[in-house]
Amino acid sequence: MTLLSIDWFFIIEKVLLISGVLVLSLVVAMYSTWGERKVAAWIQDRLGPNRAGFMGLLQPLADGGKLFFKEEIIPTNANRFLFVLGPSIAMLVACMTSAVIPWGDTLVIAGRPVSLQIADVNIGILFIFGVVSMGVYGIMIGGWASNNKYSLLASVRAASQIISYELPMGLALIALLMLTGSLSLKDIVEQQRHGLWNVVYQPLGFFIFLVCAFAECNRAPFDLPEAENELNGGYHLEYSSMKLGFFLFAEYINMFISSALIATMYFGGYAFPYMDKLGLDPNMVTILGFVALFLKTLFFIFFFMWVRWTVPRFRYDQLMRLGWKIMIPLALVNMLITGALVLARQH
Amino acid sequence: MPVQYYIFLSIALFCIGVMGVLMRRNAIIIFMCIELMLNAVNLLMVSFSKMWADAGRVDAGSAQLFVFFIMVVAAAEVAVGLAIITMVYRNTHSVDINILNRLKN
Amino acid sequence: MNALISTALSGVVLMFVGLFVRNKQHIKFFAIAAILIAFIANLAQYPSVEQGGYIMYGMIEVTKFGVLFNAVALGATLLYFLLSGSEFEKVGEHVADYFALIFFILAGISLATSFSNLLMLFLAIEIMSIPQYILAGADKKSLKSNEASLKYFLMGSFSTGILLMGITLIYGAAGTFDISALGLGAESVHPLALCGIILMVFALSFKVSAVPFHFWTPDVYDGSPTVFTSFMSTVVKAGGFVAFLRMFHTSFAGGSISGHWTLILSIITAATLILGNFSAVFQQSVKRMLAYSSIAQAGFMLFAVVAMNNMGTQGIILYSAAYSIATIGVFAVLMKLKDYTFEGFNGLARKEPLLAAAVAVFLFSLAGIPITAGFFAKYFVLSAAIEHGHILWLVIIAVLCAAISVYYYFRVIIAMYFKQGEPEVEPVSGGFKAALILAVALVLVLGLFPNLLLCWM
Amino acid sequence: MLTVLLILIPFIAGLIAFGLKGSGPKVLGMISSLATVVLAIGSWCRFRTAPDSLNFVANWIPQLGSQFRVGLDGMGVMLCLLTAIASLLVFITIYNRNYEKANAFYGLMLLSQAGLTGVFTAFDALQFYIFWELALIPVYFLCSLWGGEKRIAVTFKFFVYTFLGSLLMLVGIIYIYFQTPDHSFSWASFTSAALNPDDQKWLFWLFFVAFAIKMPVFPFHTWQPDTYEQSPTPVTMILSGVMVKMGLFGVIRWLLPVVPQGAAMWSDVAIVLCIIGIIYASCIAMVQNDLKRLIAYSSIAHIGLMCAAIFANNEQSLQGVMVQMFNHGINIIGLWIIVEVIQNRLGIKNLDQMGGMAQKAPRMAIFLVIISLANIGLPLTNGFIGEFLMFSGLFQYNHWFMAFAGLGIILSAVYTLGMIQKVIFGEGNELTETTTDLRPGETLALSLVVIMIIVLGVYPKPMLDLVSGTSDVVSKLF
Amino acid sequence: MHIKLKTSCTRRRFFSFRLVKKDNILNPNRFDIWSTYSIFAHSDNVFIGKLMYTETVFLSATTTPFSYFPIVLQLIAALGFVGITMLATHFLGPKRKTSDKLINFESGIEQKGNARQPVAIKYFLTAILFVLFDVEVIFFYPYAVNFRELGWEGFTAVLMFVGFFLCGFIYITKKGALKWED
Repeated sequence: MTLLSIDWFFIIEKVLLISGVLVLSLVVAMYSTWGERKVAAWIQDRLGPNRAGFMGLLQPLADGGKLFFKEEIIPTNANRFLFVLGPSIAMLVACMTSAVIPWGDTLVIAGRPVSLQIADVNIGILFIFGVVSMGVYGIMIGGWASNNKYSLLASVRAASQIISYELPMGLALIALLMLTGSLSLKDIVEQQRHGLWNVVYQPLGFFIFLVCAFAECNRAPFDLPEAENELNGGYHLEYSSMKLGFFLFAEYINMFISSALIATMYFGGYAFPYMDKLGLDPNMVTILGFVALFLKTLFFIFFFMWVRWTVPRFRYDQLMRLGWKIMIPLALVNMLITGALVLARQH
Repeated sequence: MPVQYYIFLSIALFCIGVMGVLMRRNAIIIFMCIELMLNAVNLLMVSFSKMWADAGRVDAGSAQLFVFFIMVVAAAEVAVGLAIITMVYRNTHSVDINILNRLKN
Repeated sequence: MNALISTALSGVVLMFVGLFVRNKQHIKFFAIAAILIAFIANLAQYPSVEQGGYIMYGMIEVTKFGVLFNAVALGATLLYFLLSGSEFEKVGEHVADYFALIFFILAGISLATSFSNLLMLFLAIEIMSIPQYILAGADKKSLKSNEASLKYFLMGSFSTGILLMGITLIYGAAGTFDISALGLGAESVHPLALCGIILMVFALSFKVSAVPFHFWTPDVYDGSPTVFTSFMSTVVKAGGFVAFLRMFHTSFAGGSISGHWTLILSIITAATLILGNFSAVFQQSVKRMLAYSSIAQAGFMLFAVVAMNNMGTQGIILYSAAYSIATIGVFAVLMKLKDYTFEGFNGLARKEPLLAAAVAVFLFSLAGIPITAGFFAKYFVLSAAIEHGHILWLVIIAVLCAAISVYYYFRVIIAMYFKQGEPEVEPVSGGFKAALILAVALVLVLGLFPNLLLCWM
Repeated sequence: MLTVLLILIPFIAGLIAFGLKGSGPKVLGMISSLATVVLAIGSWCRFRTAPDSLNFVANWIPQLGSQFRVGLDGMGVMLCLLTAIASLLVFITIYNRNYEKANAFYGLMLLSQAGLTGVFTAFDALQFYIFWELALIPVYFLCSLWGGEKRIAVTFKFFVYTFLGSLLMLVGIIYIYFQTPDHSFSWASFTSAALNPDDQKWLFWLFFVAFAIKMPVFPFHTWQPDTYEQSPTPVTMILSGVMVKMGLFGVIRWLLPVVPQGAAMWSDVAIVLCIIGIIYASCIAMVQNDLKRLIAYSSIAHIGLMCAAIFANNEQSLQGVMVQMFNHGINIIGLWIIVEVIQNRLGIKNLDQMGGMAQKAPRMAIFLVIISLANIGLPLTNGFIGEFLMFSGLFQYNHWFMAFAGLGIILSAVYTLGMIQKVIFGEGNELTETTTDLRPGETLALSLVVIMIIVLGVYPKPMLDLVSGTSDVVSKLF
Repeated sequence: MHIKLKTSCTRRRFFSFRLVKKDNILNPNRFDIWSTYSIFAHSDNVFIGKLMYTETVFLSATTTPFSYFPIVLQLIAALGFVGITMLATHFLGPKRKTSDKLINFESGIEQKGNARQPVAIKYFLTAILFVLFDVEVIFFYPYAVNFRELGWEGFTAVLMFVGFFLCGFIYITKKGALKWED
């Protein structure tokens, strides 16, 4: 299996897929900002952006373009290298997570099976877990490099929060792993395709994962690190132009990926009811599957926003108590109950 | 890839770690070098595990378990070590181990 | 096995005792009760191993030797608690936690006496080491304590790295972690294993502070709170030796290569003896002197490892008992004094005859004067080396060093008995005196009838 | 059992003495030493009728093949008697002195007596070693607590010297132990161990150094004059009267029979060392101004002669040495008693400041003369027979050695007579004017010494008979 | 310090990949899939012993290093995207720097002291506890993969482990390590 005897079609196929996924994530992220404002407006009974383009649809493009042309400011006291490194890592991590998510089943193009998953590795969940936990570097480095008290405080908060919620998240995933026996996301989806969605077996696990996902993405009600009124905007206080954009984008991409992940792990991913009984062309099923996954993901993105404008922000001590004293024991209990039930069923 | 590559890589990492421990003066960096040594060992352990598994040893998995234990112990050391370094820092406002020689006698 | 379980559980229990019991005296009683239970539980296992040991899950081998050594370690700790248990309060707030950490160390020691797998060796060494890093730094305000802790930690984890590399290389050569199946005593040894063994020797020497890997010892022992130095330099060090001994005896015994190891180890031993003794001579503080003397005593215990025979195995048990009891006793009295220098002992015999007499007996024991346990301890390790046959030069060095050791041990006796002075001594309780007399009695009884301990072997 | 009692009585008395107050320790010490003298004489009688009944064996450390094995042969009986008499004499002499912390003083004295008896009765090598060390500890404390100004450094040197020596011996003992056929420490096993000559070559030195330090033989003697000088005189009596005999005893009991080939190989070297020591010590003694040091050096010279005679390798010289061990002990104790008296009266040790004491203390002067002559080895005193036998033995071995050793006798006469002259004759000074004669206790002790000197000088046969058995056994094994 | 902590935990995850293995052949029956995950054959030993001394297959052919190749491609793509964007924004934006603009923003008031001061020990404690508990959590991963084979016996062992886990947890809680409101 050397690189010389490589299948070039495979490379091209993967390159196209990667570009597709990256563009998709960016577009979704961009329009999430628009969505966010629209949802907020809707919930608060106002209009939201409506000037740039139809229903303000060009607003994200304008925002993005503006970021490019803003002045790049690096404070004199900051560590220049780390200052640039911070947002880069945040963005990089956000872009890497999508690699193991199965966006759909296999397409057959010109007799060639083309998987809609960039890489089907047997440790998919762990990969995501690993990459996501790198994300804290971006925040930490960015906050520290700014040499600003607010930034530093925010980044320390963020780091504490993220690592605290990683524990219950990991435990919730262990319960899932006990059920599926596989860490490959593809397998997990395939199992759900032929059976019930995992949320049925793992309601508690789903809930824990969902809460943790909120905390991991620094989304309200856990958006302490960027609490505007106490921290002047948090760890990206000193940032401007596209570096600020990266931090913001990364957050939205993370939200997108988290939603996709929740959909994949607990809601069947690209599977939808009766998909194997419709008698459609396999390619058609695959495309429908992708659409199904996308819709589920959009729903969760909406859910993220919905919560943001519904639930007030937690206090930091409440946040930590929830994470350590409620989520961790809950996740442990969930794991043990899952294990016991699976064993009981086996015998 | 032949296992020798892994051995050489690990030994190289290990030696970098050892040199770091012996030459650096910053307690945190020394500590990171120690971690590097442990990780070099982990890598080597896993490669040996693979090597013996290929050679047909049925219990080659034990080396991978060993790696788990090394990680656990490393974590415990991280916890204790960082606490100690913090304590020293709070008292001396420095993590330079040369400061320790001042404390002698 | 019982010792392992009971000490580990006791550790956990004491952690929680600290949460719920406020009175520090009560915590001490809890600890003493726990160690008594562990001691009895350990002895209860003796009948089952009397005829021969057994291996559990390929990880732990319960042997007579292990049970006996655990008994010594637990007994010495019991004595330590009785003598110095109330000193814990002076170190800091977290008395129960200190006790708990000591129990965890004991769990590590009992693992070190019974491992049959390199994984367990590694764990044993780490379980023994990590709590020590904390104990060394327990006096958080003292810069010396901080220094000791940091130094010990850095050096300790460095040696852990080396130990692990050694284990890994041996695994690479042998394909197993089972110490009895390593086959390192065979005619030809894989070069990887050779490197591995050397690294392991280095790392273990580090843990038992053998020269040239001893440099951390004096500073650490000097800087740590005295009450913990007392424990670290005795029971824990002996535990390290047992790990060393077990590893070497099981894996290398009877092999044709043992000649090479004997040479390397002999050189280490000789260096340890010479350096430990000569450095101890020049110390002004008794605490520091004891630190160096612990290096010197380590040299004697290394004999047992070098000799690799039955005599050595018995010797290490007796040596551990004799050395631990005596050193714990000296430290216990030392802690009652304000001044840790030799001058601080001036005239102690007049002011506190009992304390002085006890210290004198302990120092006799450390110096190896007959009718104290220390004599037979030295006798056994020297016998082991002489029986081995090829290291007589080492034996001669050892006795020369033993004569030097008299010099610094007797400095304390001279100060106590032959010099005038008004030492500042804290008032000692009746319980303390009783425990001290118990320790003296133990030293003397073991010195007269060492077979009381060895008949169990 | 008799033998065990010889050890146990002083041991228990010593322990009890620590707890007594006032004159209790004194009385106890007297009683105990009297009892041991009686017992020692009793064991002498027993030895003539049923020697085997003096042996006692009990289990001690069976795993090691070590037993509590005590016994007495002729030499043992003689030395036990010497020990008992020596401590009796010491206690009589110092009965009127009041020592600070008398309980500890008497306790330690008695303990050292127990240790010494233990050494002389041990027939198990490990036990021998243990008693060897144990005899040292009380003496060390005695010297350091009640000694002169420089006592701490000096006695410490003494301790480290002897301790080092004995550790070397321990190595030798353990080595031989592994060579014994039955892995036992008993004397019988040791003498029957098949040691090859190469081993004996170095084993000899391990033992010899230990014994040589104790005796002391040149060049291991440097601790001795200082220690004798700094120690309180009662302790010096024990040291020079009994303790140095441990070295000689060790050579006869444990060195010659156990490593005979080694001893044969090195005997010339040993004798040369001894002779150097004799001449060297005598020369120093001649120019010595300090009374205690003078006697100390004379002791080195005498011991050197005895040691040389041991290595002369024949029955006659051995017999001579053993007799001389006893007699030298008696004589030197006598000398020390007089030194003690002088020091007690004058408070000085410097010979130049003395003189004319014959007028003020005539009894003391007479005793001094008799004892000194005995020390030189004048016929009809006890010193003669031993020296005669030793010289004839040495003569048989090598004329030249005999000639050089004979020089020692002449020199000994020179400095001893010089000392007598300086102490009791000549002009008195204001210091010696104040002196008083012997007190009853001192007179009693010195009379006992002189009686023994004369009786044994005139009729040495019982002594010779007593030790002939031992010398026979040893010279055959050798 | 946080940075260091994160290194150790991330590294751990990457390494733990190697233990977990699965058979990539899909089986339509999900309950049968489970049986194909037998990494460790059955044996009579107890938990740890079982893990250590039973037959194990590692890194089976279905997952080769090559499976990770697309991830490398994606990494290159992401790096390219980030790098180009960073460069572009560097050159595109205007540059009108003044010293006031380049000092740190502290709500408009004058800057006081250095920002890089030690933060509350609580954060540090959280990080340490995270490391410890996360490491305990990684022990569940191999167990979760194999727990069917280990059966109830393994389950009791894990219950014990969880028991100790909880002991530690209760201990730190009682010690007030997680008390933020003070």
